[in-house]
Amino acid sequence: MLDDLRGAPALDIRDLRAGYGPLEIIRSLNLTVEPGEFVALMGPNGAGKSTLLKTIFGMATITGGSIGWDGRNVAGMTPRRILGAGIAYVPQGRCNFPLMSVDENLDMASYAVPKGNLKADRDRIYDLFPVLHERRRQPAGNLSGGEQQMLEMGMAMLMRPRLLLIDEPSVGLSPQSIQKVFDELVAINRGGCTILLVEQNTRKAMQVASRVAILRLGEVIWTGPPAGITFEELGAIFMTGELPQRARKTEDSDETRL
Amino acid sequence: MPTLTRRQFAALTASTIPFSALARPARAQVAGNGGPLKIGLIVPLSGPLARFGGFASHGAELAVKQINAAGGVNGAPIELMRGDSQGTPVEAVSAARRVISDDKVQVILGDIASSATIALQPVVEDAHVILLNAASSNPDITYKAGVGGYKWSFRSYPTDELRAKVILQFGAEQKHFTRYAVLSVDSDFGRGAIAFSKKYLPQFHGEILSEDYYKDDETDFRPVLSHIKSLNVQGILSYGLPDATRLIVRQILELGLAGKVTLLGSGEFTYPDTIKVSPAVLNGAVEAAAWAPDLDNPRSLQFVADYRTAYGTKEVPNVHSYTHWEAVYLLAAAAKAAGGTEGSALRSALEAIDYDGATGKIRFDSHHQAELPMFIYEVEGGKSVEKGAFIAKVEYPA
Amino acid sequence: MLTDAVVNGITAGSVYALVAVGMTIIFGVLRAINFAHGEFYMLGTFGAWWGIETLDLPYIVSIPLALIIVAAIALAVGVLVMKRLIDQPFQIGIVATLGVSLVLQNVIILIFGGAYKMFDGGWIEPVEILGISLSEQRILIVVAALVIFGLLELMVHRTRFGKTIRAVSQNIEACKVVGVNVPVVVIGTFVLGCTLAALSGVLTAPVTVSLYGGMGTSITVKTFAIIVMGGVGNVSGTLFAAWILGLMESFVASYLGLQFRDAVAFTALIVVLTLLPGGLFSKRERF
Amino acid sequence: MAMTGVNVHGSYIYANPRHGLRAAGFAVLVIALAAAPLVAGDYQLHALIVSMTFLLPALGLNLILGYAGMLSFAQMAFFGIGAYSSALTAMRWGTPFWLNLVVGGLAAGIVAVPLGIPALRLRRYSFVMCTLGFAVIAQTIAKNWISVTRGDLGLSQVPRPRIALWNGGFEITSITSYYYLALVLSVLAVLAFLTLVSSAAGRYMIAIREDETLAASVGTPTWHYRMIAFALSAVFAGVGGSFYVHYFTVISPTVFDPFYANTVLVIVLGGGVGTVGGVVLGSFLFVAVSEALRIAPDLRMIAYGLLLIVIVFACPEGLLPLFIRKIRFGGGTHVP
Repeated sequence: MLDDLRGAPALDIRDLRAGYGPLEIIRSLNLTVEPGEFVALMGPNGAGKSTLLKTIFGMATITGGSIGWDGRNVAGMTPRRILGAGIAYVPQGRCNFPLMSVDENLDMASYAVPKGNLKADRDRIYDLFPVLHERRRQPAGNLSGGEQQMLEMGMAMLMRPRLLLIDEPSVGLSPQSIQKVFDELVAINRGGCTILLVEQNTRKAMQVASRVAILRLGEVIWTGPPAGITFEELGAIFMTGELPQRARKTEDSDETRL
Repeated sequence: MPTLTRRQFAALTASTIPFSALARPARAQVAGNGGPLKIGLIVPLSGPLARFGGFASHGAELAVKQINAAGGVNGAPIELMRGDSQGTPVEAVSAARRVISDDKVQVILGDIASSATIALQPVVEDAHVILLNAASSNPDITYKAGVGGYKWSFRSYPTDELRAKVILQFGAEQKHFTRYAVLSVDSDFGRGAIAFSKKYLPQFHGEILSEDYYKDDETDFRPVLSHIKSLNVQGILSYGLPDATRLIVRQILELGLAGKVTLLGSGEFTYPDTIKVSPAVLNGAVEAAAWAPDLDNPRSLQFVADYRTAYGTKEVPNVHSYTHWEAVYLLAAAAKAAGGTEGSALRSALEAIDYDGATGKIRFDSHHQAELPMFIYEVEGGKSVEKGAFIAKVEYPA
Repeated sequence: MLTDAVVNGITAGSVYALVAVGMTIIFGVLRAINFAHGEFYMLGTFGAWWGIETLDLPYIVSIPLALIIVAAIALAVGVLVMKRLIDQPFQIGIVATLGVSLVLQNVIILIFGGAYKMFDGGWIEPVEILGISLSEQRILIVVAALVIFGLLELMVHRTRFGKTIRAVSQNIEACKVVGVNVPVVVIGTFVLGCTLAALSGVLTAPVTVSLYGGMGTSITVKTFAIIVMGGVGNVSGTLFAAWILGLMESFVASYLGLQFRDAVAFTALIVVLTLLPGGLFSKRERF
Repeated sequence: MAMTGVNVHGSYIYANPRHGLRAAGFAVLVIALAAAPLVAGDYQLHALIVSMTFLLPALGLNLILGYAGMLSFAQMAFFGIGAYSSALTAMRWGTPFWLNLVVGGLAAGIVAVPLGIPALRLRRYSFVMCTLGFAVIAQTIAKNWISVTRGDLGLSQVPRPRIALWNGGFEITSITSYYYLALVLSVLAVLAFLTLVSSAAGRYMIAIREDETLAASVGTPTWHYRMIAFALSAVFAGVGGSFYVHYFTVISPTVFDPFYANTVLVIVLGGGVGTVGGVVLGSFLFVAVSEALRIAPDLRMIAYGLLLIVIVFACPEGLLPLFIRKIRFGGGTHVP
């Protein structure tokens, strides 16, 4: 269904500076993402991971640099135009319409980008997330955390994005829900959608991502495949901002925890 | 409530009141002491009372224009400075202080809201500036003026005690009413007039069966009128606001009370615009007014004509338009008599003035209260008919 | 007397309801108390009055004219002021709308003079229903309130615009995420809400007869009371809350005295809010 | 609903190093004000007195809104209660001014407690509604309790302030002496306010405002401190009302009209909520603006309304931050 989107151009962020009002959080950030990649953004609290997603989606103040997408600079565009350009965003925390039914929530998502017809759009999402179909008449606010997260991902998918920005999808979810959410993310990525993920659950993120980018103080300080870095090294980078001398370990050592 | 002593009443017919239009200043005199007459008009120009300030402002401005066109006073044009009181003591005092201090006015003309007027009294007292009030009804204003204390405060507006008594007397003697309901505005005017009415009710064998007061922006009188309907009263004593009167009239009509109850009191019941709302309801309505636009007096009729020329035929002057217009002429006459505008000379001239206004002689008593008549009008056959004028000398609490 | 009180309460409540429903949807999308709401009620009556007096239009034609004028003014206010209130703390909204209210009120005084005007139009002949005498205009108001509330319920739950209004009032961030054009919805809602207030003004003018610049002020406070009682953004809740307030006032005025009406109504309101902090009709506590 | 945007509160509650600067600014202002009668005329002095009269209820509102995070329209009801009780005491017993102030403040504070019990449980808009309703109820009582308040006639010729310990002393009559009385009162009020907000109670209030759930979870008795804030805000307003009534010598139920409540609201929100300097600045600025606009009586309120709109969008945190920023950063940015 999303196969036709393969070969979409890369996201190309250069010297980005951004934040909220006069407060600058992203300072000179560079990052390129190839089509079809699944990139996990990692870094300590306050590194600017969530702000980066917000900035790409046009919900923060940009003070410098560029965000290349589709061969044009989307920096400074409104979220609506960015959506139109094929980028969707699932923010952290509950981001749905709690007093509307699941059906209505999905309708809201398809209203904004009127491409298909409502019914077909909804069915597409219900195929993807059958659990939503069971609860389609219930207010979104009555759904479990995992169900709401899936609803929000479904709403984002309705926008037919080629790049999905998703912030902390596992927060507050049960282990089963987390597994389900990440399974769906992988499926979405396989369908051809590029994903930029912010995730505190480092283990999970490193399992699903094709590449990791580490942020510290508003800059990308290291990027590479998950296999290229250990948990200890991650922890050290979070603390000091420097990659320690390699004391190589087996990459899947389960006892290593952050 | 303060105790009030009896007043003497003298009923006159309107035709017996001697009228003579104020002689326009024929030629410029040598400017006297104190420079040109400067009047600070302090009335609500914004806020909920702006609807009355607008009338007052128009009246005073018209008088200034007319007097200046005829050569001014003592050879100089009158200057009018307006200040917005918003009907509150704070803003009234601020506005007054400004015109006193910056514009050096000799007279403050205002306010409409009694609480604002009362707050102005000590201010003008300290500044030795005259305060002429032509619209407030609180009895305290002149109880505490003149020999009562404030030497610089005057009021050229009849008191509500006279109004209340005259209405009851008319109701008893002409209409033989004994059963009344009260529906008055919730202000010192409405409540004060009813307090005075209660004092005179026994004398006229009347009783009040229900008592309601409405806020100045009230729009729904149906509940009260339904209640009144069930009480089978003859007259509704209403001392209220003209715009509320129209609502009351229309809602009386709605409730099928037309012709069953009669409005008595004050609220422009006999104005053509009000009668137009429903002649059926207003037939027999009795108004006690300090002035009315159809007052059969050449000076008054001329004023109404001039006013409508100046501000458009749709705007009928109200009582505030007239009193403020006349007050400016009164001040001009005082300035002329004083031969200037120096404060104490002006005050003495005002104390001694014997001025022919459109409604009668204006003379101030020892409390600086003008003795003014109250006119009774009744609606007969959809027309306002003058039934007489009443005048009284106010007796003050010791 | 009892039926009188009930009928009076319902008719008065219907007037409140029409004004309040506009404010409740505006409150829903902006979380701002529109202190200028009563001014749009006032502008409605002035628009119709102007049509009747200056253009010699019949009342029925002056109604749409007034609504168009008010919608245009509301659009200007919406673009210049209300749009900027999105995402602002609620205090900003209070000061801004107080400013709007001062400007509108005093511009009207400047243009037409402060003195009150008389409204000449409408159907004011009394008719008897169930032994109660009522003007045709008042019946029209009650009917209009019912029809408009029916339409609004449909709009809010069935139409795209209605759903976006609800969406904005539930979660502005989510609206941005799914690409709802929040400023357009806010301005649209504001224009709709103000036009409803104006409609109430135009329909009520024949029974309130007098109009003046400051006439909207007291409406705003009562309206505020109603939307808090009815639950924010709750359309049918607003109608019932308005009727309840109307009935409460009517009973106080009939049996206790007009001067106690506002105080008793507000006392009852405080009691209601204390017992049910989310209002009478909302599904859950929302503010 | 997610309310993004910059937190309007608390950005300018300064840490200790800046106390010196603030104290110096405060001292300069007081000295300048003390010298004002040398150059100002009666009218200007009167305008300053009005500013200082509104400063007290504004400080009270600042306490409940800026430090406890609740918007109250009851400020002017408390102002009126303070004015009435103080006027009645003075008229009946000829009490000295200081006692009238105490009576006014206490009366307002005492009334606030039973009102606060139901009201403070409510959340934002229901609370606003509740306080608005209270002002309406207070006005109705003032109008109908005729034996005490004289109803709509109001109380007039309220005694001027008598400065004495008990008997004798002297009466304030001239505008200059009123001015100094107002100045002394204002300085004392500001000092009392500063002491209060830097006390433990003040810190708890800020904690509650910033995050009520968190404050409650660490064991802060939130309701208790809200009640303190509410009652003290009433005391400030009551004392202000007491001064008001002895200056204007008249009080009527119109004191409960929205005009006064709106003025106080504009002062606090326009000057800078949650700051003392902002409220002081707001009091002077907004009275000054409203007086300056008297040059055009017809356009005055239109201009005032436009100004409110412009100011609130140009400096949503009030005017004080604008002033401070200019001083501290030379117009640069700041970190909230």
